[in-house]
Amino acid sequence: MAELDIRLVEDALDAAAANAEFVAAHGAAGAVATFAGMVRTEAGAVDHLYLDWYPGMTEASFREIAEAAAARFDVSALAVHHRCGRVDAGQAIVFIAAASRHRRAALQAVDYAMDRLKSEAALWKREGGRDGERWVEPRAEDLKDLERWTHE
Amino acid sequence: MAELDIRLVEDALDAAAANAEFVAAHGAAGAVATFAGMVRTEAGAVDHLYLDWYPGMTEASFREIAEAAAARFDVSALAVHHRCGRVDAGQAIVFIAAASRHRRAALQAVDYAMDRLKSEAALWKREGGRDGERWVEPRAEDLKDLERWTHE
Amino acid sequence: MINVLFFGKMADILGRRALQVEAGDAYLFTVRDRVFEEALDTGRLRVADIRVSVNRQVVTDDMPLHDGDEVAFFSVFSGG
Amino acid sequence: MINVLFFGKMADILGRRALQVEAGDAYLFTVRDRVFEEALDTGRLRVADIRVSVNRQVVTDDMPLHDGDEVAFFSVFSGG
Repeated sequence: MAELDIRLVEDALDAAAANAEFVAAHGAAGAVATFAGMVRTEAGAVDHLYLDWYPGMTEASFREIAEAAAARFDVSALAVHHRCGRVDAGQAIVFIAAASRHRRAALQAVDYAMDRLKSEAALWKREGGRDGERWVEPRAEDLKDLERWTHE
Repeated sequence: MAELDIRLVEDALDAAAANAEFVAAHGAAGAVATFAGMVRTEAGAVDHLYLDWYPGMTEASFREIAEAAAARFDVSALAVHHRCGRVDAGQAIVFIAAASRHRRAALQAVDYAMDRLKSEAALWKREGGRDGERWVEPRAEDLKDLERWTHE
Repeated sequence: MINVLFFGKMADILGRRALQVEAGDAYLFTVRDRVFEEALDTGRLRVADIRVSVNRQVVTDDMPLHDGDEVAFFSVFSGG
Repeated sequence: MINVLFFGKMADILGRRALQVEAGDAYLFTVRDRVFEEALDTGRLRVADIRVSVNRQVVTDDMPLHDGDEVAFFSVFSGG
């Protein structure tokens, strides 16, 4: 059974600290892959996000995705840390990590979990900036990324 | 042009510190994927590795792989840190990181760079432990992983 | 009472995050019709955009509701 | 002089990491033949396992060598 570390984070998410903690706890497996997603700071209309969430259901959706990733790939530990609430430019939104004996299993588990989180995590994203606020829906590209996993 | 950070590391490689440095420098791109490979600490015959290297040529092989990854995927920064010399159980051997606007580009650049490092980095790996010392060659699986990229 | 919750764009459009409905002999689709009517009137959502959960499970079929049930309405998820 | 280097298993098998060869009118394949003979005699390597570089570029064809050139012999790479 893979060890799962699921966190819905209401304050700042420190991706580097989460990585250090994960490597210390699970690095002995041999291979650790991670992904961190940040709000881009490039000049643009968007300077923050707001992630609405459904307490209880949101965490359950993270757990379901993490369990599916762990069942599908040979990983010994998997972490999913995801922000909710307001996230400003430069701040981390999501941190995923997977540990395995095998490098490809670790990388694939992270890839798979990210694709599913994009479209299937119980979160609702609103972008805000100089042009006001706008609710975001998964892009066609996100749905195509997700579809990859049903063809394997 | 992607920013490349290539390091051949003769003393300890701190994967968590390398990650923190990379996220601080390049996280603003939006997506950061990383991979860290460690000598496994599970009970077994192997308790250390020795990586022989060819000064100058080894770094050049890392750079060639990093440049190819950056040319192939839309990444803004790529780091390849690799140990040489003796590496004990639990210590990090390799750290790869890629930053991009796009999560899949970052993940794929790391995946690609790892596959090529396994078979094409100018390093020679010897495993050591209770059964003595043994030179390791790329496994059929490593060559198959590498082949994936020629079919895309 | 049945607790009805709204998330994301749905909460924005309705201008509230919750309401309460008498349990009585309510069915999910009775509550849904009432909420849809209000939401669709705004012209900012289509039926196809609205998802429904009962007690935190996404559902598509009608079902009887009971005192203490939690029903939620929301637009499609968008995380990561 | 031509500097000849050995890495990995090759250095182990030959029991040394370097030797020097008179430049004279040496060709790569002259040096290679001499090294191969010694290495293959040990029975621990096959010709197919041995790679050669000149001035840090892997090469497969013969070429003339010049004073100061660096030739290296090694088994297949295995990193990561």
